[in-house]
Amino acid sequence: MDFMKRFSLNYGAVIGLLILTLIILMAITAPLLFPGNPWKTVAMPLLRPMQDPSYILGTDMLGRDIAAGIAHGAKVSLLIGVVSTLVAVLIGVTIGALAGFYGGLVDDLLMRFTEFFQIIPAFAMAVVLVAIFSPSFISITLAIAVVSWPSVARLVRAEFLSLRQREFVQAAVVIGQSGPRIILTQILPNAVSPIIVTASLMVATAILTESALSFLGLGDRNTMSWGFMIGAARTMLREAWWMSFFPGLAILLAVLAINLIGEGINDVMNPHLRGRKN
Amino acid sequence: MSTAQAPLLSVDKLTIRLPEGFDRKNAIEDISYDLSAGEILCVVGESGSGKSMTANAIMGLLPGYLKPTGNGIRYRGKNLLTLPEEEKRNLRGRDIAMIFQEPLSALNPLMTVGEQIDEVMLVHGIEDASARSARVLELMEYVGLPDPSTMRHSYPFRLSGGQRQRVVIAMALALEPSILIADEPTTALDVTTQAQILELIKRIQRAKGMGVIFVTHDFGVVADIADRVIVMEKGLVVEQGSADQVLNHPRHPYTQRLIAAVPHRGTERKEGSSTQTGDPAPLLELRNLNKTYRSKEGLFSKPRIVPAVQNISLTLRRGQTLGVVGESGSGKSTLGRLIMKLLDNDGGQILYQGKDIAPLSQSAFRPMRKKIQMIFQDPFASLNPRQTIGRILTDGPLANGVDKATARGRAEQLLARVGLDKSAYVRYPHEFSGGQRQRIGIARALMLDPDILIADESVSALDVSVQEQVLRLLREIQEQLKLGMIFITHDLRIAAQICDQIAVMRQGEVVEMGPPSQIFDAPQHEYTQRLIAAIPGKEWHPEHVIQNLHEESR
Amino acid sequence: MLNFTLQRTGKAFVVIVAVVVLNFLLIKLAPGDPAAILAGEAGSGDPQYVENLRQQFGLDKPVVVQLWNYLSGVLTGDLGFSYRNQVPVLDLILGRLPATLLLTGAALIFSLITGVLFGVLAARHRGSVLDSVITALALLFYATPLFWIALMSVLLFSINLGWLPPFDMETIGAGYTGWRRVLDIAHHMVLPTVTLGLFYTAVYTRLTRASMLEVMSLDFVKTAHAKGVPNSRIIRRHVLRNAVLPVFTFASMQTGQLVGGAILTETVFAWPGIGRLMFDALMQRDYPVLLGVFLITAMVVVVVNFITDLLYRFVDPRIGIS
Amino acid sequence: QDGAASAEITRGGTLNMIVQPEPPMLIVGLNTQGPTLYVAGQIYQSLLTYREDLKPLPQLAKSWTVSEDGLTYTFNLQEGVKWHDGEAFTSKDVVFAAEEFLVDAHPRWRLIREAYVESVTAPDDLTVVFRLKKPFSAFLYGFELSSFPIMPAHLYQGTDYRTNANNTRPIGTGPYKFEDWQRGSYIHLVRNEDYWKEGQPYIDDLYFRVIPDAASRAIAFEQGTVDLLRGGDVEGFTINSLTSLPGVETTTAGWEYFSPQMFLQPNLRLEVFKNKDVRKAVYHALDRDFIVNAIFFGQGKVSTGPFAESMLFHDPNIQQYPYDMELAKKLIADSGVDLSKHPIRLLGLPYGSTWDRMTEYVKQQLEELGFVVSIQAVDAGGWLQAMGNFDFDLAFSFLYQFGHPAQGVSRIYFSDNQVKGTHAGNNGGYENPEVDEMFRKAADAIDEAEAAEAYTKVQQILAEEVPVLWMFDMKNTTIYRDKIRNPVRTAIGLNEPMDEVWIAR
Ligand SMILES: Nc1ncnc2c1ncn2[C@@H]1O[C@H](COP(=O)(O)OP(=O)(O)OP(=O)(O)O)[C@@H](O)[C@H]1O
Ligand SMILES: Nc1ncnc2c1ncn2[C@@H]1O[C@H](COP(=O)(O)OP(=O)(O)OP(=O)(O)O)[C@@H](O)[C@H]1O
Ligand SMILES: [Mg+2]
Ligand SMILES: [Mg+2]
Ligand code: NI
Repeated sequence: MDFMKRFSLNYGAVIGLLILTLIILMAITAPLLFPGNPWKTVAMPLLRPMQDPSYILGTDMLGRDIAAGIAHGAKVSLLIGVVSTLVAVLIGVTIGALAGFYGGLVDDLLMRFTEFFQIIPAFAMAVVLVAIFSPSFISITLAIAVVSWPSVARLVRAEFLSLRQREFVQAAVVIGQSGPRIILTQILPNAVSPIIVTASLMVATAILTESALSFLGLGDRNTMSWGFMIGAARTMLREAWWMSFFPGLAILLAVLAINLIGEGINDVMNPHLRGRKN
Repeated sequence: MSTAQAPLLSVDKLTIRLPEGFDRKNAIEDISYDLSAGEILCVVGESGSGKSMTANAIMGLLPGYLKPTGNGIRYRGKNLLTLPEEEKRNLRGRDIAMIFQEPLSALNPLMTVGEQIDEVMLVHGIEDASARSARVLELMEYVGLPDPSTMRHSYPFRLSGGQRQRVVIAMALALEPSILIADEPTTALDVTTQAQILELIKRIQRAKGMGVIFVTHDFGVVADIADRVIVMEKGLVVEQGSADQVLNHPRHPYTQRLIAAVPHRGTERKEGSSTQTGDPAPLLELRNLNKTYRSKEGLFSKPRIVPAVQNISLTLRRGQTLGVVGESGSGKSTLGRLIMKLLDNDGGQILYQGKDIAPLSQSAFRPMRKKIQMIFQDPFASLNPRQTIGRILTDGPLANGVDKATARGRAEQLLARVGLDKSAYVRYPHEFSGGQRQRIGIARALMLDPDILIADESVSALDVSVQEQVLRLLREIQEQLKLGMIFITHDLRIAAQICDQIAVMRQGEVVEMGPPSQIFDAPQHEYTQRLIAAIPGKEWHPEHVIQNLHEESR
Repeated sequence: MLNFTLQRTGKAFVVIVAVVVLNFLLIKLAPGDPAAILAGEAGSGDPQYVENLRQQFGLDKPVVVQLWNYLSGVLTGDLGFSYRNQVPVLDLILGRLPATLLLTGAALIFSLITGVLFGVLAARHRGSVLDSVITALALLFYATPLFWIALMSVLLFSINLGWLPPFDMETIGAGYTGWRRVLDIAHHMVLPTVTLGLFYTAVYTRLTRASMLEVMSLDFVKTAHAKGVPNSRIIRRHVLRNAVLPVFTFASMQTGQLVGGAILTETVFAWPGIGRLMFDALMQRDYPVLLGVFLITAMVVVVVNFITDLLYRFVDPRIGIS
Repeated sequence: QDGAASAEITRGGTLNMIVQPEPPMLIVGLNTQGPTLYVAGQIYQSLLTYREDLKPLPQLAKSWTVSEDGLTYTFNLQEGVKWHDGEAFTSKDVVFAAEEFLVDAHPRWRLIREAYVESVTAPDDLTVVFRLKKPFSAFLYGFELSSFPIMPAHLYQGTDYRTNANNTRPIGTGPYKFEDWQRGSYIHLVRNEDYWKEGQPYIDDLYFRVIPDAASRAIAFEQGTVDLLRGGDVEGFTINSLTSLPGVETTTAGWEYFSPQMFLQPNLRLEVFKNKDVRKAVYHALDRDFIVNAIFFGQGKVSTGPFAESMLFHDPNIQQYPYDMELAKKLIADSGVDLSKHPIRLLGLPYGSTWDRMTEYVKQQLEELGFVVSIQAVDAGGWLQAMGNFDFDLAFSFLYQFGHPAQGVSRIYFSDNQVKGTHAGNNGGYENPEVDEMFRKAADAIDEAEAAEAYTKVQQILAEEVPVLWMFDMKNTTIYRDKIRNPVRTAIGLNEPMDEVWIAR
C-alpha cells in the first residue's frame, strides 16, 4: 500500500516501530525469558549491572532482578497506555462528534462540560482520582482516560465542524441519510487520521502519567511497572543508580518510539507535507 | 538602456523537472518567449498547464526542490537563473514585481496595509521614512483606494477583495518596476471588480510603459487586454502570437478547442421551449422566502445580521431551467440551501407540488428529500474520498429503502448515462479527473429520480473545455428527464447558455427576472446593466471564430 | 471590550462553579472519613471524639446541605476552614500561591523563550543538521519523565557539581533583603524552573517549528519574497509574528497543566507551593484545602486564559470584530 | 552538667533541623502527632519528663508525692515560670488542662480521666492535687508533653479551642518562642529570653525545615543545610552512609518512652486467622532478621514479644518464633487448612518506600507459604480508615508504648476495646478474659512486684496465642553534627525542650 511505502521512507518512524516491536516482544515473552514472579528475591541485593552475568541489569535492594522487572513491567506500561487511550478516544470521539455535528445547544453544553475537565490540571486530577478510588490497574487506567479525553473531544469536534461543511456531507444529507449514519459512515472515516495521530501520542503521555503516578506512590501495588521501579528506586538514586536508570530508559525508549511512530503517521497522513519530503 | 527592439525579458528553453511520482515528468518544458517593454503578454491554458510555474520561475520563487534548467531567463542582459540570490532579491520588487491570485492570503494579516506597501521601499534601501510615507499615500491614491490616510492604518481583513487586490497592486508599483507579473489577479473577484482591476492594470501599464505578463485562463480577459498571447498545454507552449492572431485565427487544435469551449451567446435555448412541453402546474413555488443570518448572539454582544434572502418569490415548472445569477455574497447559495432545506428559513413558503415543505422538521422531510437533489460546486470536495463510487451512488437509494441489487443496477445504468465506464463502480474518487467527478456527482443526484435538481456553481471549478462538456450533459439530461432545474452561477455567460429564465440577485433580492435574451439585450435594472457591462471580452465573438474555422475546414 | 469582559466573566463563573460542584461531589465519593483520619492522627480516637469532629466539620449534614454551605461560602470569599491545619483555607492557599505562581510563571516564560527560539532556528534551517539536532533533543525531552529529569539534575548540578541549591525557595535563615534576596531566590529557582520547563520547551519547540513551516508556506510570505524582502526580515516580520500566536494560545491553555507538573517538581525540590499543598491535603483528606486548591487553580487558569485572549485581541487585529 | 562544664558552653548560633512531614499545627493540646510534638516540644512543656530508664524527672513540676494508697498525687510546680506572653504559669493552668481542655481535645487523657480520676484541684498557685478513684500504677507515666500537654488557661478557657485565634501563634512556657512559619518551607523559633531556667537556653534560633523528599533531606544534611536528623527523616540505607561522614554522631537513644513496636495484625474475625496454627505458621514464615537488616538497614531489633525491649516489665523468656519456612509449611499442612481457599489482602503502612519493600517481602513469603495475597493500596488516610473500620485481613501496624504497658500496650488486647474509628485499639478482635484480667490486675497494682508478675504472665499467654505478630522494635537513629552538644538527654529524646543543647564553635 501507498501508506506503507511512504511510512517506510520515514526513518524516524521505522526506528520507532522497531523499538516498539522489541518492547512488545519483550512484554509477550517476559514469562518465558524471566519465568516466575518478578517480585521474588533471586539474588544478593544491590548487585551492580554485569556484576553477575545472570543478572545483567543488576538487582535491587531486595535482590530482585531488574531485567525481569523491566520485562514484566513492559506489559503494564503498554497496557495502561493503550487501554486508557482507547477509553479516552472512545469518550472523546463520542462527545466531539456529537458536539461538532449537531452544533448549537448540544455543542455548547458538551463543550462547557469539556471545559470543566480541561480547566483542572490533568495530572492533579489524575492524582486525586487515583488516590480517591485507591490505586489499581483499573482506577489508574480510568483516571488517565478521564483526564485525557478532552483533547480528543476538541480535536474531533474541530474536525467535525469543518467536515460537516464539506460538500460530500451535505450530499449525504441531501440524499436522505440519517444523522448517526452520516456521522459514522461519512464523517468519522475522514477524521480518522488525525485521531490516530493524537491517539498514538496519547499512549506515550499515558505511559508517562502512569510512571509519574507510580513515582508519587500511586501505582498498582500488585503489578510490576516501570514507574513503580523508578519510584521505589528514587531514594537510592545515589547508592544504586542502575535501579532507576534502566526503567527510566525503558520509559524513555517506549515513549520515544511511540512518538516517532505518531509523527511518522502524521507526516504520511498530513497532505500539507506530502511531496515535500524526499 | 538596451535598444528598443531588444526584449525586456526573454525566457529561453526553460524546463522545470518535477520530482518522481508526479503526473508528468516536467512541469514546464522548453518554454521560450520574449516580453518587450510596454506590452501585455497573456499566458493562457488550462489548470496545471504550467502558467504559474513559469511566472514563479522568473521571480525565482520556486520551492527549493524544483530546479529550473535551460538556456536562461534574461532580464536586461542578466541571467536570472544564475544570478546570486542577493542580487535576485534586489531585482524582485524593484525591477520585477508580482501580483497573486488570492488577494486575502497575499497580505500579511498582522500588518497594516500601509506598512506592507512601505516595506517594499524600506527593503530596497529607501531610508527616508517621510518620503516613503508620502509615497504610500500617493500609491494608494493612484490605485484608487478611498481615503488613503485612514486606510493605510487598516488591516487587510477590513478591506474588500477588490481593495485588497488594489493594495497588492500598489505594493507592486511602489518602485516602478519595469516588469509586472500578474498570476490570475482577478480570478477570485466578482465580474464588476474584475473589470475595474483589469482597467487599472491596463491604465498603469500604459502610463508606465511596463512589460506585463498576465496569467489567466479566461479568454474574455485575454481579448480585453492582451497585446500578445501564449497558449500552454501540459507544460508546453503550443501557440504564441499577437492577440488578434491567436484569438481570431487559432492554429493549434488545442487553442481551437479552448476557444470553442468559451461560453458565449447564440447557443441559448429557444424561448418558450420549456413552457410548451412543461406542466402548467408549478413544480416548485417560492413565496416571500426570507433568510437572515445572525451571528451567534453573545450575552452582551450584539449580533451581526446579514439578510441573505429577502422576500424571494419564484416559480419553477417541470422541464424548465431557472438560472440564478449575481455577485458573490448576493445570496444565491443561501437560496439553494433553503430549497434543499439544508437551512431553515425565517419566513415565507416553499411549495413543492403545492405542499409547503418549509415548516417540516428534518425527519419529516427526509422521505421527501429524494425528490429534490443537488449537484455541488467542488467536484473534489463533494465526493467522500473514503468511499467507492459504487458506495457513493448507492447510499442514497439504500437510505430510501431500495434494495442493494436494484440500487447497483441503477448505478451502473447511470454511470453509462453520464459517460463513465462500468469499472468506475469499484474505484475511488481520487482516481478520476475533475470533469469525471462532476459526472459522478450528477449521477448521484439522478440516482433518486428527483423532480428538482439544484446545481450550485456546478461548473465553476472546471476548466472551460470540461465545463462545456458538463454543461452539455446537464442540458441533455434535463431535456430527457424533464426535471425542473435551478442553476446557480455567477457567470452570466454560462447562465445564458443553459437557462430558460434568469433571476438576477443582489443583496438577497431578485432585482430582475426574465429570459436570457431579455436580460442580455434589454436589461432593465441598473444592476443588471452593470453586470453585463463588466463581462470581459464582449468585443470578441468566439462563436464567429469557430464558425470561421468550420467553414475553413469544410 | 466591556461586553467581552462581562461575557467572559459570566462564562468563567459558570465553569468555575461547575468545577467546584464536580470536585465537591467527587470528593464526597472518596472513601476515608476526614474526621476519623484526623482522630487517628491525633493518637487514637474513640467514637465520641470522631463524632465531635464530624459535627464541627459539618460532616453530619446531608451532602446537598454541605454543598450548599460550601458554595455559598465560596461566593462570599470564604473557602472554608482547614481543621487539620487550624487555618482558614484561603489563608493557607494564598500563603502558598505566590511560590507556585513564581515557579510556573518562570517555567512558562523559560519554556516559551527557549521553545520559540529553538523552533524558529529549526524551521529556518529546516533539513539541516541543526534542525535534526533540535528536533531530536525536543523529542528526547518530550519523552523523558519530568521527575526523572528532576532527580538527575539534582544529582548532577547540586550534588556532584555543587553549583545550584537542590531545594527550598531561598536560603532559610539568611535574612536577605532587597536585591540580595531576589538573587538568592533566582539562584534557587534555576533547577526547578528548568526541570519543570524542559518538557514544555520541547512542546513549544515542536509547535513553533511546525507553525513556522506552516506559515512559511502561506501566500503572503510568497508576496514578501516577491517584494524582495530579505529572508531574515521575512522570518522576523512576517512569519514569526503569525507563527507564535498559536503557540501562545496553546501555552495559555497549558498553564493549568503546568500547575499539575508542579506537584512533582515541588515534591522533589521542596518548593513551598500549592502543588505540594494539594498533594498533602489529598493524602491527609483535608478536603476543604483540596477543593480550595482546585478552585484557585481553576481561577488562575481562567484569568490567564482571559489575559491571553485580551493580548490576542491586541496583537491580532482580526479578532474582536466578528 | 554545671560548674566546670558550663564554663565551656558556647552561646548563640542557629540549629537547623527537619520536620517531616510538615505538622498541620503546633498546638499540642489539639494534635499529638510526631511532627507537632517535635516542634511544639520546644514551645510547650508538661509536668514531667522521663529518664532513659523511664524514671520520672521534673519539668514544670519541681517535685511530687504519691500517697500510700496510691490515690493522691500532689505536684509542686516550678516557681517563676511565665507564658511567652508574660502571664505567670500557675496551677490554674494545670487544672484547666486536666479538667477542661484535654478532656475535650485529647484522646488519651480523656480515657484515663474517665476511668481513674476523681478530681483535680489547686490548693494554691504552685500546687496541684490529683485524686484517683482507684489505684493506677501507670499514672505517673502519663505526664510528658504528648500525654498531658498544658495550654495557657488565660487564652483558651471558655473559647472554642479549635478556632481560637492564638492557634496561629502558639504560646507556651518552653525555652523557645514561636517566631514565624512559612508553610511548606520552614518553622522558625527563637530563644525565649524570659525562660524560667536562668541563662538558658543557649541557642538563638531553631529552624525546622520542610523538605518533602527523603533523598533531598539526606542531601540537606550532607551539605550542612541541616545539622540534625531525627529518626525517620532519612531512609535506612542513607543513615549508614551519613554516619560515616566525618564529624557526624549518631544515637538511638531518646525513644525509650515511646518504644515504637511494629507488628503484623491478623484480623481474628477471619476464619483462617482464628486458627492459632496458621498464625504461628505465618510468624515462622517471616525472616525478621532479613526485614530488619536488608529492608530497614539495621534500623530495628527483632521483637521477642508483646513488650518492646526498652519497656518496663519486658520479659524476654517467652516462646519465640524464629524464621523456619519448613516448620511453617508443616504447621499449615498439619492444620489441614487450604490456604489457597482463603485469599487475603495485605494492608501495608503508607510511610514510604522502606515500608513498601517490607510489604512486598511479606507478600512474597506468604505466597510461598500458600496464601493468595493482594496488596491493599492505601495512603495514610486509607490506612487509618481500613484499620478503624476493621476492614483488613492482615495489616501492618505499630504501637507507641508510652512508657508503661498500662498506657500503651494493653489497649490493643482488651476484649472490650474493640472500638471502631481508631487504629490503636483492639482492632484484630482478640478476646481472652484471662489476658484482660491480668492486664487489669497489673494496672491497678500499687506494688511493683505484683504488677511485674501479672505482666510476665500476660506476656507468656500472648506469646503462646500470637494474636498479633510482633515484628521488631523500631530503632530511630538521631544523626547530628558533633558540634551539637546534648541533643538527646531523656526518654522522650528530641521532644525534650532543648534548654541544655548548645552548639560548639
Ligand atoms: N509546488 C509544487 N510542487 C510540485 N509540483 C507542482 C507544484 N506546483 C505545481 N506543481 C505541478 O506543476 C504543474 C504546473 O502547475 P502550475 O501551478 O504552473 O499550473 P497552472 O497552469 O498555474 O494551473 P492553475 O490554472 O490551476 O493555476 C502541475 O502539474 C502541478 O501539479
Ligand atoms: N453560515 C452563514 N452564517 C452567516 N452568514 C452567512 C452564512 N453563509 C453565508 N452568509 C452570508 O450571507 C450572504 C449570502 O451568502 P451566499 O453564500 O448565499 O452568497 P452567494 O451568492 O452564494 O456567494 P458566492 O458567489 O460567493 O458563493 C453573504 O453575505 C455571506 O457572507
Ligand atoms: Mg496557477
Ligand atoms: Mg455560493
Ligand atoms: Ni457575435
